[in-house]
Amino acid sequence: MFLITCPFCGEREQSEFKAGGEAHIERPKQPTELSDDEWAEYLFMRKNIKGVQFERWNHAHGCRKWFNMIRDTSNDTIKAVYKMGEKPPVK
Amino acid sequence: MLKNLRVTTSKYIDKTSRVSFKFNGKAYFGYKGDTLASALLANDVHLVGRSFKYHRPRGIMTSGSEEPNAIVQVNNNTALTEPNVRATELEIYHGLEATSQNCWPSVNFDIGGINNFLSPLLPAGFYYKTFMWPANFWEKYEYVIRHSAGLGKSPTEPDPDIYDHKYIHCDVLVIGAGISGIMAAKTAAKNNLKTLLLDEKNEIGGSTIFQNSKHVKINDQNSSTWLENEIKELRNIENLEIKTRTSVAAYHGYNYLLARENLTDHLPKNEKNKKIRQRLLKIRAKKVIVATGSLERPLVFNNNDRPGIMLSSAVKKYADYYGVATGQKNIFFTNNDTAYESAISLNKKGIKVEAIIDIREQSNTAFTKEAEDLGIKVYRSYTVVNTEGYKKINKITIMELSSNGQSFANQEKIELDCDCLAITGGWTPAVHLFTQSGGKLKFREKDQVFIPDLYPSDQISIGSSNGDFELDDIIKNSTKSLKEFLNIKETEFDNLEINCPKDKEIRNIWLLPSDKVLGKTKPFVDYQNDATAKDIKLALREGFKSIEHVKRYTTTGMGTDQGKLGNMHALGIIADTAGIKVGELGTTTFRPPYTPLTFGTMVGRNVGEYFDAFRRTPMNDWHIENKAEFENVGQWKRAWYYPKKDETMHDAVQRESKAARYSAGILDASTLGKIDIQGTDSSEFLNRVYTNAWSKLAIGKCRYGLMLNEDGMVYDDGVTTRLDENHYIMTTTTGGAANVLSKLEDYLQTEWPELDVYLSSVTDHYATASVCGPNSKKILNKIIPDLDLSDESFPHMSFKNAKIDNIKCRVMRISFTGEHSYEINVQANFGKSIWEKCMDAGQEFKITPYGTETMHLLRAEKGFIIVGQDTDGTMTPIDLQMDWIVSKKKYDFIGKRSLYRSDTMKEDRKQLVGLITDNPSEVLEEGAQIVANTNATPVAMLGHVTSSYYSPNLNKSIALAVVRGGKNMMGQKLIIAMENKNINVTIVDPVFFDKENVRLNA
Amino acid sequence: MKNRYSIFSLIKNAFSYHENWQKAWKDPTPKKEYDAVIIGGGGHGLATAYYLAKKHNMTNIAVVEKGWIGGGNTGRNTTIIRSNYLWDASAGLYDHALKLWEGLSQEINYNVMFSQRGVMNLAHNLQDIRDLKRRTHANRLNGIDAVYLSTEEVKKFCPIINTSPNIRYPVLGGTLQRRAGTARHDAVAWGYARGADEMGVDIIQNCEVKGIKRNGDEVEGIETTKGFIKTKKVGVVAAGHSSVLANMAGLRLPLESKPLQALVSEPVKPIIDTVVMSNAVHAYVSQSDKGELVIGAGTDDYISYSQKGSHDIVEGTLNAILELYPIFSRMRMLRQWGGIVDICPDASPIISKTNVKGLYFNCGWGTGGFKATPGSGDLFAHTIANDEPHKLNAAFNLNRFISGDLVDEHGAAAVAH
Amino acid sequence: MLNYKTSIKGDVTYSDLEIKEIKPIMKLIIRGKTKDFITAIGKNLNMILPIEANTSTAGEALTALWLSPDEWMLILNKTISEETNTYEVEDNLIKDISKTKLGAITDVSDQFVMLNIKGSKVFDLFATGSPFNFNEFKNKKGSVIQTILSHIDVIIHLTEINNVNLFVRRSFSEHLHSWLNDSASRL
Repeated sequence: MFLITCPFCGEREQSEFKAGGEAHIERPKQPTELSDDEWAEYLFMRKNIKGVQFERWNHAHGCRKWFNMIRDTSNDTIKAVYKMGEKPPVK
Repeated sequence: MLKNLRVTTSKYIDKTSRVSFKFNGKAYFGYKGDTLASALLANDVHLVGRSFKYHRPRGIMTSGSEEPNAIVQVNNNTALTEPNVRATELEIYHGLEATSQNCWPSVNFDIGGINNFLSPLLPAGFYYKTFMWPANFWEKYEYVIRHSAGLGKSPTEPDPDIYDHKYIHCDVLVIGAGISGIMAAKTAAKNNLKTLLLDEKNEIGGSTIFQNSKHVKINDQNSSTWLENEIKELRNIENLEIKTRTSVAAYHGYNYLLARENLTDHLPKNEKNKKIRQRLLKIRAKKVIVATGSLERPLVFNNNDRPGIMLSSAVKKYADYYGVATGQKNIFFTNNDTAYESAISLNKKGIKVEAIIDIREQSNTAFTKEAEDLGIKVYRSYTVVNTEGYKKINKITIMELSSNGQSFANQEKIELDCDCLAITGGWTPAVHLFTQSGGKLKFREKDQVFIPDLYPSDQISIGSSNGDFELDDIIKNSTKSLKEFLNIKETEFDNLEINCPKDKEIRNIWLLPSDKVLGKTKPFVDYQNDATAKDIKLALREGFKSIEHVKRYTTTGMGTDQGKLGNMHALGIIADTAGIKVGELGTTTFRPPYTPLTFGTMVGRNVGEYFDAFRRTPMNDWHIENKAEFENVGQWKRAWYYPKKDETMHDAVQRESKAARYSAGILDASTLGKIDIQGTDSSEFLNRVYTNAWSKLAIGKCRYGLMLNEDGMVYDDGVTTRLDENHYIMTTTTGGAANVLSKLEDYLQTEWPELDVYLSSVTDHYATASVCGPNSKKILNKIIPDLDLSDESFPHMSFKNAKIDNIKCRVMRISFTGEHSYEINVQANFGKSIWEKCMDAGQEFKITPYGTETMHLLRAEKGFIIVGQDTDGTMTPIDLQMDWIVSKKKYDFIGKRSLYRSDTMKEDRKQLVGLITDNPSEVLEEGAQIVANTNATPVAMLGHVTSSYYSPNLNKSIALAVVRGGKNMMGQKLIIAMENKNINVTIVDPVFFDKENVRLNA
Repeated sequence: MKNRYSIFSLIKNAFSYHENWQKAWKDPTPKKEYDAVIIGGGGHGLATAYYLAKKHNMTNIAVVEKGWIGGGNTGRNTTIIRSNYLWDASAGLYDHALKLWEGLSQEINYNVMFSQRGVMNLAHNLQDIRDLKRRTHANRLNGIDAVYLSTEEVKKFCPIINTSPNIRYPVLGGTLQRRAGTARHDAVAWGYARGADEMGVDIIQNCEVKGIKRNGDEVEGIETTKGFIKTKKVGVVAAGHSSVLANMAGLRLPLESKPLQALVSEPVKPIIDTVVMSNAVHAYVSQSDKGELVIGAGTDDYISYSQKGSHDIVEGTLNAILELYPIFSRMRMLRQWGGIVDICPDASPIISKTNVKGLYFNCGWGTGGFKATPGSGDLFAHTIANDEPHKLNAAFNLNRFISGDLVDEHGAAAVAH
Repeated sequence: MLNYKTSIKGDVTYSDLEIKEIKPIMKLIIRGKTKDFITAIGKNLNMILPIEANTSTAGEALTALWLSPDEWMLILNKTISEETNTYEVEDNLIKDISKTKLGAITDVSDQFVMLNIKGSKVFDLFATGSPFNFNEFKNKKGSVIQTILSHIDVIIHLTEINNVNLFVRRSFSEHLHSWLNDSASRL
């Protein structure tokens, strides 16, 4: 069970959060312009990184805010959290 | 002959408090403070159980949680029974009944013992090589195998005991209250840190507390005396909580630990009642200090498993702590000095020590000298090659070792009589929790131990769990580590004067040589699972090289003791056989829990009514009072139907449906999700999340919306009402409410942060009563006389604010049944009252409450879908023949792009259609498959029935279904292929009733 | 030629104190070049190698394994085998596997202890009933044995289930596939390894793949910790780590790797002689031959390769176990562990060519790969040998994520009305 | 008249613990992101919204609980009549905030049940089912958190030492109330 620092509420137990997968996959602004291949890239294809990954989390049972997290998926170490729209802190 | 072997007094045994108990049906007594093991030993009972595979007689080997052999069934044949309880951990209480397990008819005469003679045919992995013929016989072989395997018996009745959970957040957690743990806890707490000290035993102090050697001193005091004073002080420190009988089970990441606190297992039966039996502590510690001590290693030699063969430290503890002599003719067998220390202690209590067999060529410390001075015969450079005595050891054979330790100096055999053989092979740090936390070990060649190396979180290991075995090392190194770890300058242990014998040596021979060929011997490595050194060698011979392979092939370390005693020997024997170093081999993974954890403890109070939350509507009490049957919908309890006396569900639903169509019905729709949407971009937001257009919806109007996933599949639906220019209220399905809100928030916060929109759940704020039927208008008129209900003022798909008795409410004229109907939304605490008011007002029209089943039937007559029943995550709106709701004009909405993929555009996808049966009274089974031709194998399936009812309003069976290419198959005949028959059906339009929607405005 | 395993060989070897058994598989150093290399020495990878050698005469092949064979999900799963899948494509795939299971011990001369003790799936709400009936009908028409059971029949088949109508989510019915059951997971890997080894396949352990070398759109070989191995065909069967290997070849896959946990109780005498699964109150349980209750938990929602999951998941599973089997409250958990499962968006696997010639992927089995082991190996071998899928795995291609032709085994969405 | 009826069937007292429903209480969710919004609220209510996470501010008539950077719960300090659900505060806020497009005002009076729990064992009670670390919270009067208790979402507001108001969604409240009592009876 992780101990996660919500950028708004502070340190909380993992049970208050939901994970939302890889971060910084922007929804295409003009989906109709995309080929089936390109749309599938957005929809399904994931880096699924073993190592340092940028991902989204939601403080579902707290402030309900989404935020980003940098976490090493090989050992579950959380490196940083930052708000949506913010640049990832340089690691 | 029954002997009492309680030879000395002990301050930990309360001799004034006799405790009677039964073992294998026979009455015994012990004292308060005894474990079942110490009490049995005091009564000269050594034979306690039978081993897993060969059913060999086994006795008590240890004095703690590492016990592999002495496991018993407690309270057999009662609801309180428990299998596989370690006699060494179980504190006796009045009324305790324990029995041996894995034996039949009795532990003294066990038919299964025949396996011992068949053992040449049962080497490691024998079952992989046989039982394959005839091919269909495996289940018969398996039946026999299963019945001879297993240990104790599962309870067969529900558990009457109560369990609980407790979250604890502390600055420092200290695991293990031996001398180093006590020093750590005291230091932390005195430095203003909120500290928790846990120990699995009933008393704290570890093994130092019964240390009595004159050679071991702290500040010139006996170390046990010194520690007793420390413990006295400890009890008065603020910030420090001490929990005994508490075993840390698991050490997870981020210093999250689980511990089991045992609260009543040691109490007499009449005192256990209604108290919490065990509590799971969920501990989040800023810092963790692991002081879990070390486990004594046995020695691996032929027949090293007989009752009466015990760990040397256990023999000492039974004598020093419990005051019990484990034998009257004791022999020690050792590779280190601790056996001498134990032998001296026994000797001083008048317990006879016949000899010490030492595999070392020499040793010269204060202990060895004292032992020899006391006249104990020492055989140096000797090893035990065999033991005798079926149910208890009575003789050993020893031989002199050659200098390399792998063979013998000569062929001379010496036989020695004994009734207890105390063995020690050195010590293994208890690094289980450390490695569970992700810690990495390193191997110390000198004494062949794995010790902590890299810490994955804020923690340290101290004491013998860190590989410090001597008192001076323990105190000095622990003090130093604590200062660094807690960032403090000094501790009260900085200047202790410590005396203890030096220059101790150990000689490690993982598998001691035998005078027989290995194949004829039984040198056990894993006692419980009967894995021997020759099994390990067989595995290696067969190509199983990895330690994990060996472990799995031989089952070494897979018993209930998780191989706490034998794992190191397994590694050592593998390393020796393969000619590599133990350190290069690595360890096997230690998996949680450290000691087995009761399911009840894991679950706590999350059983029975607290297994999962119940959600109830404001009208729930009324439904109960009116004998509704309930249906689980997610966590909600929804009224399903309201049977009158003797009515079946079918009868009730037919009655309810007719009432709703021909007079008036009322439904509790409070469970539907309701999301309050405000902000200047609310219309744009709805445009993006629903498939249809919202900008032009007039204030006061309602509209049905369909929401897709980004993959184009229908996700949720519901009616959304425009309350004001920038204010909407959205309804969702009952089951989808939470997910829809979460998904919408996700889009708002991450994809469209520029939109000025706020979402708030108001699901629980409103109670919703839906009144439908031709008389609904009249009923509404009675309740809200001042509301203009004319079609002009209040048409279908519109809403009005209203007041009922000074209470504000919202009334929507929307319909899921096809009837003229109203949804009254009122603040929840008035919900039941509104409902009753509707019932009163509707009495003259025989207003009939209806449940979800009738609601389903009525909407099916109208061809309205239920998301999750008529859709399954693979249906697009086009598949549902709801093209009308998919805006062609809108540039984008969630899921739009996916509708234009090559497969989602195919004409022959499954599409929603209606079905009628040739025989109008035959109701189809929901889930039944639809085919065109039943002759082929496999039968090609075209789709399935999603909803099916007998319609009282149409007097025939109707169904909704999805059928491949169905929308172009109107009027075609198909077959419902049931197990015993085929049912002929015709594809029809899914709207069965009132296609022109006349009734909406009736 | 290896000596065959039988009761006779066991007796014979007993006389020589079992000193003369041969190695089950050799421990070769890798050759410079192979006709094909399988990455991943789990059940699926070893089965692939076995069938490549046996059915397609490709014996100059190797299986490379990062650790020890069978040490990934093969050795970590709850060993349930069944084929009662809803969609035709899945039913075809898993029943092909089940048929192979039925003769596997004899075929590979290694007792994998396939025990057809039946698998029961429970229904706890009305939508569960619809879904299970739908599946049962589909199974029957696809020639897969499946029956729908009433609550009373559920109770009769497995008397220890709490079928009281007064529990939070009462058992409303269930399905039973009698041919389904369990097998000994380790034995599957070992048996296939022994079989493949006998036909000349090199099984190379402790050999981690560090790179997949491409020459344009073709595979050239793999970089490993034991050196470069040249080959024109690479089959990746590295459950959990599929994306990592795909990244080495410059590909992305529609996968997320998540923790999946399981646990066993202490062993007890036989108490449950079938496999019971429940989706609604998420728990499944069976009892091993050794007597341990084998309990499967769910996946966490975050990506992780740490082989550890959250305690909440395990706790939730045991809550469900005690809801359905209150008699197990005093039983004790002996071991818990985690694996890494890679999950496709449609919860169906990928057994497919890629757009790199000679590079094949077998992945995305999610929580249910063990049951498919023989079938997966057979079909993947076919795909690699012929550079074309077999008709049974044609639907499980990578293109489905582009065209939208998913094999969506998520089944019904959330209950909603 | 319509009858006002909450979901809680009765209050129970234990030796070191008292669990009591407070009703009827007006509760509003107020949402907004801009400075103008904060200013307008301040003027309208004559109190400042708490900006710091996990805190609250209290005026004479009202208390505002921080829920997220753009979300607060506003509660009346006194109970109101059971015979109306019209609140002057709400009407004024709608006029000054919603109508001026500064933010959103949503009535959630019955969305949440408010339980007052006080006594020396309050936090022992929570420790049986909430993973939240109350060590600092319990000494900081006015603290507010949203967390989980027995798997159910709750908002907890520390009004005095060993005295909290707990807010739980109405549909869960009967269940949670029963769970709290069961737990309290074993402390």
